[in-house]
Amino acid sequence: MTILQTIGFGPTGWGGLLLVATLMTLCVTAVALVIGMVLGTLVAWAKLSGSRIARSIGSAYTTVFRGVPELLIIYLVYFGGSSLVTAAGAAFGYQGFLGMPSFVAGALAVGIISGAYQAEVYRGAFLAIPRGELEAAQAIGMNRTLRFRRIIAPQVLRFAIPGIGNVWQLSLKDSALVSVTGLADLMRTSQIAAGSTRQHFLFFIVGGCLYLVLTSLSDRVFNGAERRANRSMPAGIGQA
Amino acid sequence: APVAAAKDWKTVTITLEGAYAPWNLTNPDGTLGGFEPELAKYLCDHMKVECTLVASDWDGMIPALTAGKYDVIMDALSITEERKKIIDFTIPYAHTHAAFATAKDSPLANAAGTGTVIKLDPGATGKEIDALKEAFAGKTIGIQAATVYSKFIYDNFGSIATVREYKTGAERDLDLESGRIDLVFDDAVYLISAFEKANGTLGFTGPEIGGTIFGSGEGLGLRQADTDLRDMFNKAIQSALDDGTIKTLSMKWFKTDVTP
Amino acid sequence: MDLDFMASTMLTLVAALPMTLALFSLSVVFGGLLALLVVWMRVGGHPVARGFAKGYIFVFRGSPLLIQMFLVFYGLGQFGFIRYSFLWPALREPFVCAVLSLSLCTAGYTAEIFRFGLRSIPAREIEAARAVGMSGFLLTRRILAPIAFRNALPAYSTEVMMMVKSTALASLVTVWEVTGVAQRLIAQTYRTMEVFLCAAAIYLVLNFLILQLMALLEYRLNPHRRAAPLFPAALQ
Amino acid sequence: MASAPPLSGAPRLSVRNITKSFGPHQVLRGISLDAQDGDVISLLGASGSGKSTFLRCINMLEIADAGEIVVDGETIAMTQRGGRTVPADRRQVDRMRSELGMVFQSFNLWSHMTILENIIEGPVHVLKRPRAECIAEAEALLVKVGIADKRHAYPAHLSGGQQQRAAIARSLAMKPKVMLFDEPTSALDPELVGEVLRVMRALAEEGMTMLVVTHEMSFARTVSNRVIFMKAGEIDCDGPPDTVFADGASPAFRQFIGNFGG
Amino acid sequence: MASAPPLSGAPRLSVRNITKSFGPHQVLRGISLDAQDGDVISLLGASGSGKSTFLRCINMLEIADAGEIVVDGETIAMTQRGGRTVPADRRQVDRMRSELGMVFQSFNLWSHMTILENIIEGPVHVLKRPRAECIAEAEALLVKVGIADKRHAYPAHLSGGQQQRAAIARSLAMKPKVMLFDEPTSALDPELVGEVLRVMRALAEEGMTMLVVTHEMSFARTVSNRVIFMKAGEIDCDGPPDTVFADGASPAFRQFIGNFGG
Ligand SMILES: Nc1ncnc2c1ncn2[C@@H]1O[C@H](COP(=O)(O)OP(=O)(O)OP(=O)(O)O)[C@@H](O)[C@H]1O
Ligand SMILES: Nc1ncnc2c1ncn2[C@@H]1O[C@H](COP(=O)(O)OP(=O)(O)OP(=O)(O)O)[C@@H](O)[C@H]1O
Ligand SMILES: [Mg+2]
Ligand SMILES: [Mg+2]
Repeated sequence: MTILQTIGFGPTGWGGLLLVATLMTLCVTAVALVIGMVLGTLVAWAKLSGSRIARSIGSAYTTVFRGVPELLIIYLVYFGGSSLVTAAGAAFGYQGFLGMPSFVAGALAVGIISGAYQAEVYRGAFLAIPRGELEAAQAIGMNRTLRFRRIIAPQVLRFAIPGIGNVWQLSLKDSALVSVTGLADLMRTSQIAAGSTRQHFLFFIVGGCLYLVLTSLSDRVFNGAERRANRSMPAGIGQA
Repeated sequence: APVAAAKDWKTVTITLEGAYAPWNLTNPDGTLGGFEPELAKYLCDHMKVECTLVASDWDGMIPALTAGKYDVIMDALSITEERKKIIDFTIPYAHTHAAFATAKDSPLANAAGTGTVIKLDPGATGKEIDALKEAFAGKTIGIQAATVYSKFIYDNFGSIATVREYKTGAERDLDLESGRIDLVFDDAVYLISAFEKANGTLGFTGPEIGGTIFGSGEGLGLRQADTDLRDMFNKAIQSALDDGTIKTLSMKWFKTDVTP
Repeated sequence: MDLDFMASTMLTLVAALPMTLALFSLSVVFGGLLALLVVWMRVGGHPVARGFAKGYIFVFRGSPLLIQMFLVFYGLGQFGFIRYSFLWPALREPFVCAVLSLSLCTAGYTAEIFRFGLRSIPAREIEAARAVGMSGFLLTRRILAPIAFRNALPAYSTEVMMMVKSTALASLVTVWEVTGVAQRLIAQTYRTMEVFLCAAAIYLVLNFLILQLMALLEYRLNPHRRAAPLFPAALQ
Repeated sequence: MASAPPLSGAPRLSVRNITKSFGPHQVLRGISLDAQDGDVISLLGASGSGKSTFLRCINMLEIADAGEIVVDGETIAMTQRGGRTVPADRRQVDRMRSELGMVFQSFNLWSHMTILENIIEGPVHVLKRPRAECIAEAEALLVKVGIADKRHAYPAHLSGGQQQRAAIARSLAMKPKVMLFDEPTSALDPELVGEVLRVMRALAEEGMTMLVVTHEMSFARTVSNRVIFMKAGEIDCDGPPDTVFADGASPAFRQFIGNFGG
Repeated sequence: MASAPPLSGAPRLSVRNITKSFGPHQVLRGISLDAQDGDVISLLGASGSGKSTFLRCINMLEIADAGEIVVDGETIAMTQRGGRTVPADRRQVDRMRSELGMVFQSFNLWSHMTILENIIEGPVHVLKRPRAECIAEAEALLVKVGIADKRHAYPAHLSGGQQQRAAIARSLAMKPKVMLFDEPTSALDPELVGEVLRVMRALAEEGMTMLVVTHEMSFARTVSNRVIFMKAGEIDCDGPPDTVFADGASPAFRQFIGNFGG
């Protein structure tokens, strides 16, 4: 069997499975990114707020979810969450395992982790906004929501785009760990193919290349966004 | 999990890794194949239950079993006392020998006893092993971590050779080819299939080692609460042993007989 | 929960901690140095160097470390010319390979982080430096690097925490650090959650300490961003 | 822009006994001031004497350590929280701020918006007025300050004087009752200074209250109806320009203006 | 600070026919200028007329589209690379810049360094002079501009005028042969303006060449020995103050100063 047949789309080729797995990885990461955006915004806001309690909660969140190995968090969300759902099912008389769907659990777990990273990105971006511009917003009587919506959010987004791109990369790879929930993502499918055919190098290289394809697509998106966001700024060094 | 004896088993979910050829593997179309899936089909037909085979990652298998996501693990699990504390096992459906392998052109090839089979009981050693110790002194031996073989290797060869533990057998075999290690020690059926991949450059050296020293073989893993399911499987396995099904499947997939 | 088991697990895992720390510290150092080189090529004027750096960052940031490590360790060994080269005695060693691939990977990320740090330097402050006649290495050493490092520090501390966790993959290449030992214990005992909780506790403590150190560094380096003035009458 | 007079002749803006320290350094040592409709008050003082800080305290960008601020007879309520003085009602502060315009010494234009967007931001989003109307007004203001051709440029691409004029236009677009100017002509050439002063004089005639930190003695003399000279965080002299600039003023003030014109 | 005169009476600084556009907008349309030792040249012009851009072109913070810059008889070599004009020899530019001091319109202090550190940065690291000596000189400069008490403060904690004075001290610490000042007194009160002008006059007497963008007509009139009025990117009139301020000057200039003093 030639290499092309092995990784192609024919009856003996793994192309189909790998393609589906790539899409799965993309979906998990995209959903996780959105979950992380919501959580990250809340946590960043807590960490920047004046309340000491909110600040400690925010710090605890970012410390724990960045500090603990991702695999354990996925375990906890998946099996912990499943126990909750199963218990709830039992309360309504359902016998047996209900569990969270693998996709939901995986995306939620990666999203929670991504939220911790995004919170730091947003916090850094907020601190990069020139103080004077915030004062100017206060001075014309913008209330907090308005200030957030009109002045802070657009600028935070501008400063945060490279950071979000970085988090996207991380999540893309964290999503490889959700295979413990039984989800056939790109990493696991490459490993299955490698284990089943004993062609480890071939499938690891193909898997790696598919990750790079995802990366280059997302790089394009983030670079475009960055260029758009920075058109009001004087050119600096190291501009893409 | 609260699932329990009261349940009458009509459907059973069996999980396996799907990447441990030839025990279990995945076909390019996504279906599962190999020794275990075919045996599972026989067992389920015999018990008249409907079985679903699900591939899952080894890392999540045990917690998923205890959480109730799957009912049975069928993934070449060796039965050991330590593991019995957490999950229950059926009677073994396979019992394989273990052996050393090395490159055919290595000076270590064809060590004393190559081609023979010896049987050892727990704790026992024999003069064959002493001969191997002499031959392998100062070499590097690769084993798969956390298998029943690691204790044997450490006990007998730990003091005279360098032992290197790998997460999977496949990676270890690559290192044998590249020359980072001199010998590997593993399940003989596994090694036979590895030899196929290596285009005949690898071969056994020294005797194949059987007997109860490596436990009582490979069984299905179940939750401890599901004794009824275990009994059902025990009966089915016994029947597969009795009617020669296991032997047939074994010859098909392993080219050797692994009947316990 | 079985306390005896947890205690003995903890002891086993802590015994593997030195290996984790060795992997971590070596790859942070080498990865950092490599990142400086890559970022220098990335923002420098030379088109070939810039292209190379872009490609480097793309590959090492874009693909999973697991695959990189596999290819570095098992892949290089497949080539005869490497096996017979002078590099082999070093590349033969799993530890060397583990540090090598961890460093290669983190350098990709760190280079990007440093580049963002450079990007966020106010253009006016660079102009002021140019106007006194600074350029090249002097400009980098006195103005660009200090400001960029300050800007990059929050993101860099995240990367350092990631490194601690990334060392977990080294067991793939037979370097048995904390996670590898934990997985081995699980395979022996099947007590997944207990063992992983112990491992997580170790990582959490380690990362907490690192984070505190980084936060202290950040605080020290940024007196100018703090609200209260730091010049009490005592200083004058 | 003449707006309804405050209740029963109360001053439009009244500041009572404000103090403020940064760490060990006391910048304001008890400053009080009443401004009526149409008052144009020049705030003079040496560099570092606390003028900017005073303006910033008035619209609460800095929270004064003690003292009271009263706008249109309404006292800004303060409260203690966590050992610090903070405004009791955020909404009251926001409302008050939208009535006080501020032109910053360092302009503080929003860098992610064009000049036109900077100007309509407040009217559209804070005052919730129709966008088209705001744009029309903004264009008129831009013509008035002479940078209509830069309406679609970003602040980073403007010269210093252009930024300053954009900042003035941004404040005026809010049609505030009181304007706080922090050196509104520092980056302008004489011709523009004249232009801006003319605009301010017109505003004064329409009854707007203005507090202007300035180093332009000619402005203090001719446009304002009151001059306050600050020295080391205190009011050193205070009165109509004729009186203050007359020889009767304090020795410190005489020294201050003595050097005028090098 | 009097330094060796340039070769054979060549001008200290000579700019020839500089042009510069930003996109479609031509900001400088061919400006030439010769400055001898001790020349104090005032650069006047409306906001947006290109004064800052001109100064920035002289020390190559902006690269002019065309034209030549000659310092001490040495032409800054330019070359074409990738379709853009760039300096041929970076080291030549660095050397030239360390001889040209620049005070920015927006100060541009390094925010992560204290004022003292800002001032000794150039002497210690560019000129490689002993640190102790530089500190002593910096302290003297700080006293001269009146912010000695702020030596350990960070720029963000200073008032506008204090920052401006720090920026002036930072440039002077390099002991340049030519100083380029971009509105060096815009944020200063009259007393300080007087102070700074006195410092500048002293420098002029010591033979330093100065190019000063300013809106202070009194400075242009009394300190400088030459006045250049820029209009829309061109030199409109150029000559000794007496001549230029006399009625004979161009109508544009008359209009420009006509409004002076509101
Ligand atoms: N955030 C701050 N932290 C510490 N000190 C500060 C801060 N802001 C201002 N100061 C100090 O308070 C004093 C008054 O500053 P302020 O900006 O009010 O002066 P000013 O009168 O506006 O001067 P200028 O005319 O130079 O703008 C100065 O000595 C300054 O150093
Ligand atoms: N980076 C830039 N991009 C685009 N246009 C610019 C840029 N910098 C300056 N300009 C434009 O060039 C013109 C001249 O600007 P410059 O800063 O030289 O003016 P100036 O004479 O210093 O004015 P001022 O007295 O207000 O400081 C202005 O119209 C400005 O909008
Ligand atoms: Mg001020
Ligand atoms: Mg200018």
